[in-house]
Amino acid sequence: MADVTTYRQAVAEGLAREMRRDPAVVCLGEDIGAAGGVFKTTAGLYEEFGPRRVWDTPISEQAIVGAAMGAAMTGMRPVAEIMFADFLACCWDYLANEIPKVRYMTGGQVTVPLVVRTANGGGLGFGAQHSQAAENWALTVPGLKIAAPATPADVTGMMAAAVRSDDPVVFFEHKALFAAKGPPAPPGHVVELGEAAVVREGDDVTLVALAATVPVALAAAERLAGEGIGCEVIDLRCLVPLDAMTVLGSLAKTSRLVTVEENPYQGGWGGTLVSIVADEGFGLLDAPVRRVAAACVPLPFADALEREVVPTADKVVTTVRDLSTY
Amino acid sequence: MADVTTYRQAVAEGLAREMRRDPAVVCLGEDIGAAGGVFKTTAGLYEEFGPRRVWDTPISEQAIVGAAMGAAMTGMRPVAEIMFADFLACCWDYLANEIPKVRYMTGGQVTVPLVVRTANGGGLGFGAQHSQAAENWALTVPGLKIAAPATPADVTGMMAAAVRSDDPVVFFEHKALFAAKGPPAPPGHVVELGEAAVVREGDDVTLVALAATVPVALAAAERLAGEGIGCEVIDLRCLVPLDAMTVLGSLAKTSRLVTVEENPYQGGWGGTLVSIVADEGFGLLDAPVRRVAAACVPLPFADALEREVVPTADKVVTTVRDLSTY
Amino acid sequence: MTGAREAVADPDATELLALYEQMAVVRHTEQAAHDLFLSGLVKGTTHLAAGQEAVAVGASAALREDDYVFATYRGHHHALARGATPEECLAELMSRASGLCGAKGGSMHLTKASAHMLGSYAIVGAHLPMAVGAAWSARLRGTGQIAVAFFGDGATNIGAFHEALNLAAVWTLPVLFVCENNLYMEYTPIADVTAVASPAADRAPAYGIPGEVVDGNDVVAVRGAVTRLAGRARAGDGPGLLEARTYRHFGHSRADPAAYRPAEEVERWLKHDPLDVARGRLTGLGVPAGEVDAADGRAADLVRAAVEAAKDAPAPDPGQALTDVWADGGARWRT
Amino acid sequence: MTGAREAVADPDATELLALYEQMAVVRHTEQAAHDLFLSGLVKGTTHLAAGQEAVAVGASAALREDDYVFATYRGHHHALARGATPEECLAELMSRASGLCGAKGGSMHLTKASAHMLGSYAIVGAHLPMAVGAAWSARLRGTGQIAVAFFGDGATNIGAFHEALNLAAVWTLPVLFVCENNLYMEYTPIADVTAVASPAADRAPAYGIPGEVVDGNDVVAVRGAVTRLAGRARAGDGPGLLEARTYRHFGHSRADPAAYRPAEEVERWLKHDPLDVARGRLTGLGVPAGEVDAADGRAADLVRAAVEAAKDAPAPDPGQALTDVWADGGARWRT
Ligand SMILES: Cc1ncc(C[n+]2csc(CCOP(=O)(O)OP(=O)(O)O)c2C)c(N)n1
Ligand SMILES: Cc1ncc(C[n+]2csc(CCOP(=O)(O)OP(=O)(O)O)c2C)c(N)n1
Ligand SMILES: [Mg+2]
Ligand SMILES: [Mg+2]
Repeated sequence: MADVTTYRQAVAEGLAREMRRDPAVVCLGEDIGAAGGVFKTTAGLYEEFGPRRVWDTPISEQAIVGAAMGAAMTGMRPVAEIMFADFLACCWDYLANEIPKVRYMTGGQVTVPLVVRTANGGGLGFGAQHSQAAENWALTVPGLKIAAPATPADVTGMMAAAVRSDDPVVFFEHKALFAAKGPPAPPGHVVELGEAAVVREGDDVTLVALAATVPVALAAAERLAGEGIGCEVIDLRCLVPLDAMTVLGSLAKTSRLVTVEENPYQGGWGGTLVSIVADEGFGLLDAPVRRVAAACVPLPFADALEREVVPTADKVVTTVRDLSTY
Repeated sequence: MADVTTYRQAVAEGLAREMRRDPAVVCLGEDIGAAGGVFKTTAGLYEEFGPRRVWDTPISEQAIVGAAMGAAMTGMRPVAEIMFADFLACCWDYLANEIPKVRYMTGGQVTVPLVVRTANGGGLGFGAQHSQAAENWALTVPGLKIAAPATPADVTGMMAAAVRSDDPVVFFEHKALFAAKGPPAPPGHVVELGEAAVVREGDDVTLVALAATVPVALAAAERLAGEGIGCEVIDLRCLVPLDAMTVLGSLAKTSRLVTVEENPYQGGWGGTLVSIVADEGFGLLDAPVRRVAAACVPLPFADALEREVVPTADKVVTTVRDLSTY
Repeated sequence: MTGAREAVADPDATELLALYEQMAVVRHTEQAAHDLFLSGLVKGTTHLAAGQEAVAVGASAALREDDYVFATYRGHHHALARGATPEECLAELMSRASGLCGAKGGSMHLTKASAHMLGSYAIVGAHLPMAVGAAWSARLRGTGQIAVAFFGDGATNIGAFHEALNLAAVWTLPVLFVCENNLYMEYTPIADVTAVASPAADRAPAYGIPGEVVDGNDVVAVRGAVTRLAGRARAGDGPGLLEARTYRHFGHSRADPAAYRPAEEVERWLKHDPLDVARGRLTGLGVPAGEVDAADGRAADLVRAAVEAAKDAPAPDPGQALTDVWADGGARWRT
Repeated sequence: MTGAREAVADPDATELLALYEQMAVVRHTEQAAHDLFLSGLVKGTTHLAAGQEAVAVGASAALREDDYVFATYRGHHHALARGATPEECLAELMSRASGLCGAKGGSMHLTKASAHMLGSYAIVGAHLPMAVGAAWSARLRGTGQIAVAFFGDGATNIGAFHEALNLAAVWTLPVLFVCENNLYMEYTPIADVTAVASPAADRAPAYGIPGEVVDGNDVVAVRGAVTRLAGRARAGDGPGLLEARTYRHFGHSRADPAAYRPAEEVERWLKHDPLDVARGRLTGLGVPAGEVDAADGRAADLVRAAVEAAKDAPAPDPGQALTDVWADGGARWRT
C-alpha cells in the first residue's frame, strides 16, 4: 500500500472495499461508471465491479435518490452519488421527507440503509450554484446521519461505517480537499460515525471545525501557537451523531470556544453546537463564543470575492486573538 | 369592519388588499381558485379578481415556484402557494439555489419580488409529511426573507410588507393558528419585516417565540407569573431579517433566555439566535440558555405522541422554573 | 404502444366472489373510517378510496405475494388488498397502539412491510422512484419480484413521475405504474391542469413504455390488464403503465362534500359502482344473489368487529414518540 | 404534432453574412476562453459552445429584441447572441470588475438583463419553469413578448422539464423550448440514459406541444424553425418545442478531452461545422470567399481586443462580496 494517497482516491478506495466485502453494495449516479465520476471519486469501480454494481443514470436526482431508497428498503445497500451538494435541492423531498421519516412513520417496519455521497463546498471557483457548503441543510432534518471527513484515512474509514450503517447517511466529500494528501486507511479501517477527533491539543481556546475548515483551523492554530495562544482543534467529522461531549470536554480545559464553519452563519451547524454549549457548558465558559462562518450571501465566483466570504485562517487568527484578550 | 377575525381570514384579507392596490400581484397554486385553497386562505379572491389574477395549477411545485420566479423577474409580483411547508422540499432548488441567488450572481441585474406562502407546522394530526415546522430549512439559505406571523393583524400587515418587498419572502402561515381569532388589521396596516414584537413584558426571563409557539410562550408566562416569575415574551415574527437587537435589549433586563421553537432542536432557528447571544450578549447572561424545541424525530401522528415531541406550555414552565433557580 | 395482449383467463365464480368480498371489506372499512372521522374518533385527515376498490383488489389478484406495492395517502384499499386487517388499519386511524404503524403513521401512511406493502406516501409522486428502486433491487437479487406503484391522475404532472418512468424504461425494470384516474386532483378537474386527455396513458410513449387504459371499476378487467403487464415485466420486458379510470365516492378528504363535481357526473359513476359491476358479473356466472349478499354481510361483520376492537385498544405509550428514528430503535442524535 | 409550417423566407446575403459574423464572434470567444483557461487566467470551469453557435445565433435572429432568453451554464453563445460583448463575457470569466456580473457570476452565469437575456443557470433544467413564468408574465402584461429556454439533451430527463412543459401547455403560454441535442450529457451518451430517440421532440406529444427536429448546425434552418414557432406562440397558439441536433467541439467542460466520443463521430460532425455550413450557403448566394474571410477577421480582431481589454481590467473590489443580496443593494440579514 502506498504510504500516501489523496482524499479523492480515498473515496474510491472506501467504496471499493465495501463493494468487495458486501455484494449488496451497488453504486448509482451520473457519469460514475466508465467515466469514473466528474471528480474521479469512483475511478476504477466500473472496471472492477462492472455494470451490475456501478450504474450510470440520467440527470434525474429524484429518481436516483428515490430508487436508492426503494432498493435500500428491499435488501440492497445502495450508494447514490449526487454530483454537487447544491443538487441535493433537486431531490430534497427524499432527504427531508421520505428517507429520514419512513422508518419512524411506519412504526419501525422498514430500514433504509443507504448512503448519499456528494461533493460539497467552495474553493474551486465554481460559483454560486456549485460551491455551497450544504451540510447545514441536512442538519435541519432528524433521521439523517451526516458525515463530512477531512482526511483521506477518515474518508475511507467513515465510508466503511456509512455503508455498513443501517441508517441513511449523507456523506459530504469536500471538493477543495479532493487533491489533499495523507496516509491511506489501514486495511479494515472503520471510523464509527459520531466520534469527533481532537486533531491538535491546546489549553487556551477550543476550535471546532469540519471537513475543509479543519486545515483552516489547524493553520490558524499553528500561527497562534507562535503568539503563545494554545488552540485545541476538534474535527467534528459528523454532524449527526453530534459528538457534543468531546467539545464540552475540551471546554472544561480551555473555557473558550470558536467554531469554524463553511456554511453560512444563519442556520449553520455552529448554532446548534453553540446552543448546546450555552446550555450544558455555560458554567465552563470564560468568554463569549464566536463563530467564524461564511457570510450570509451566496458564494461569489471571483477568488478575491470568495475570500471575503468564507472562513480563512486569517479570520480565525483575528477572532481567537481578540477572544483571548476578553 | 368586524372587530374580530381569524388568522385564516387574515391571510385572504392581506392578499386581497394587495391585489386591490397593485395589479401586478397575481396568485398561483393548487386549488387556490374557485375552491379557495385547502385551508380556505384564498377564499374570495377568485370571485373578486377572476381567473386572470388567481391561477389554479397542476401538482407541479417546481413549475409553480419556478414560474413565479420568472414572472417576478419580468414585472409581476406573484404570490405562489405551496400547500404544505413540507412540499417546499419538492421545489427546494428554487428556494435554495435559484430565487435567493440570482440577484447576487448576476451582480444585481435582476430583482425577484415574490412571495411563497405555505401552511407550516403541526398540531392538526396530519402526520410526518404534513406537519413539520420547516422555517429552519429556509434559514439555511441566505437571500430569503422569512416571515411567520402569530396573529391575524400581523398576518395581514406582514403580508402587505411581503408583497411590497422587492426581495423574495417565504411566508409561513401556521396551520394550528388558522382558526385563531384576534382583532383585524386596520386599513393600510403594514408590519415591516424584521421587527420583533414584545408581546408581554417581564423582568426575570426572556422567552423568544415564533408563530404557534407565541401562544405557548404566553400561556407559560401567565402560569409562571402566578409563581412570581416575570417573563418577557418576544414574538420574533421574522427569522430574516432577524431582530437580534430586540432580544439582546430584553436580555439586558432579564439576563436569562429561553427559546420556544417548533422546529427540531438540531438545525433549529434557536441555534442561530443563541449563538448571537452567546457572542454579543455573553456579558448579559446570568444563567445557561435553554431551547425548548421539538425533539429530533419526525412528527408522529397520534396526539399522545405528538405532545411528547413538540414544545408545550408545560415544558416551557418546567424549563423556566428550573432556570430561574440557577 | 400496447404490449402483446395475450388472453388472460377471467376468474371463476369462486375467485370472483372472493374478490367481491375483498372489495366489500374495503367499502365497509372506508365507510367506518368516514363515520369515525365525523364522530371525532379519527383525527387529522382521511382520504377514502370507496369507489376505487376494484383497482386495488383487481391488481392485487394479479400479483405474487412477494411483489412490492407502494401507495399514496389514499391507500387504505391497497393496505387491505395486500393483507392488512380492517382492525389494524382502523386502529391506526384511531391512534391506537395496535395500529399498523403503532399510531405513528396515521391514515396517510398505512404500511404492512411484512406483506411487502412498503408504504403509503403523502407527498404526491414521491413513491414512484421508490418503486423503481424496489424493482431494480428485485432484478439485482434475481428474485423475480416486481414492484407496483399506485398513484392518482394528479401525480402525473409532478417531476418525480417523469424521472421515475424514464429511469424504469432505460433500465428495463420490472415495475408497473398504475394510475387511478378518478378525474380530480383534490377539487380541480384533472382536465383543467393536464395537457393531454389520458394523463398517464398518453404520456407512456414519451418513455417507450406500453400504456393501457382500463375500466378501473371492473375488478376483472383490472386483474386481466395487470396480469398481462406483470407477466411482461417479470419476463424481463420492462415496465408497464396502466391507467384505471375510476371515481371516488366521497370527497377528496375529511369532510369535503365535493360540491365541485357535477351531479350528473356523480350519478353516472355511482351507477357504475365497482361492487355492482362485480355483482353483475357474478350473476352472469350464475352465482345466486344470496351468496353475494352473504359475502357482503361477512365483510360488514368483520369491519364492525374491527371497529369495536380498535375502540377498545389502548393509546400508544407516550415513550414510543422517541423510538424508531434509527435502526437501533432509538432517537439519540448526539453525545 | 407539428404546427402549420408556413414558409419562412431565408435570410438574404447581407443578413446571412451578419449571422456568420456573429457565429464567428462566438467561435473566437470560445477559443479564447479555452486558451485563457489553460493558461490559468480563467478559473473554475468553462462549458464551451463552440460547434453550437448556429442554435443561438439562428434562434436570436428570429426573436424580437425584447423577447426573454434563459440559458444554461453552457451559455456564452446565448449571451453573445443577445448582445453581450466578448469583452464583458471574457472579463467575467477572468474575474474582472468589468465582467457582465461584476465577477460574482462566472462562466456558468452570464446574464445580460438589459437585453432581456435573463441568465444562465447551472442546475440542469431549473430555468425551464422560469421561462414559463416569464411567458406568463408577458401574457399578463400584454406585451407580445415571448420567452425562450435553451437547454441540453440531458435536461430532458429531469422533473423540471416535465412540469414546465405541462404548465406551459395548460396555460397556452408564449414560450419556446429549444433543446440543443449535442448527443451527450457530460461523458454519457444521451441514448444510454433516455428512453426515446429524440429526447425532446419525442416527448412533446406528452404535453400536446408541437415538436420539431432541426439541423442545429444550419443557422438558416434554426432561424426558420424558430420564426415559425415564435409566430405561433406570439399569436396565442401556445408553446413550441424545437430539438436542434448539434455537437460540441470541445469536451464537456474545462480540460475534458472527450475521449469517450468515437473518432468517427467527431470527424463527421467537425465536417458539419456550423460556420462551414453557413459559408457554403453564402457561397451559394454568390458572396465571395474574401468577404466571408473578412467577417471572420473582424470577429477575430474583436475578440483579440476583448481579451486584451479584459486582461487590463481591474479585479473587483473585495467589498463587492457583501453587496447585491437584497434589493436595497446590501447583505444585512439581522439587526
Ligand atoms: C407534492 C405534493 N403537492 C401537493 C399535495 C397536496 N395534495 C394531496 S392529494 C392532492 C391531489 C392528488 O390528486 P391525485 O393524484 O389525482 O390523487 P387522488 O387524491 O385523486 O387519489 C394534492 C394536490 C401533496 N400531497 N404533495
Ligand atoms: C440538477 C443537475 N444535475 C447534474 C448537474 C451536473 N451536470 C452539469 S452539465 C451536465 C450534463 C448536461 O447535459 P446536457 O443537458 O445535454 O447539456 P450539455 O452539457 O450537453 O450542453 C450535468 C450532468 C447539474 N448541473 N444539475
Ligand atoms: Mg385524482
Ligand atoms: Mg448535451
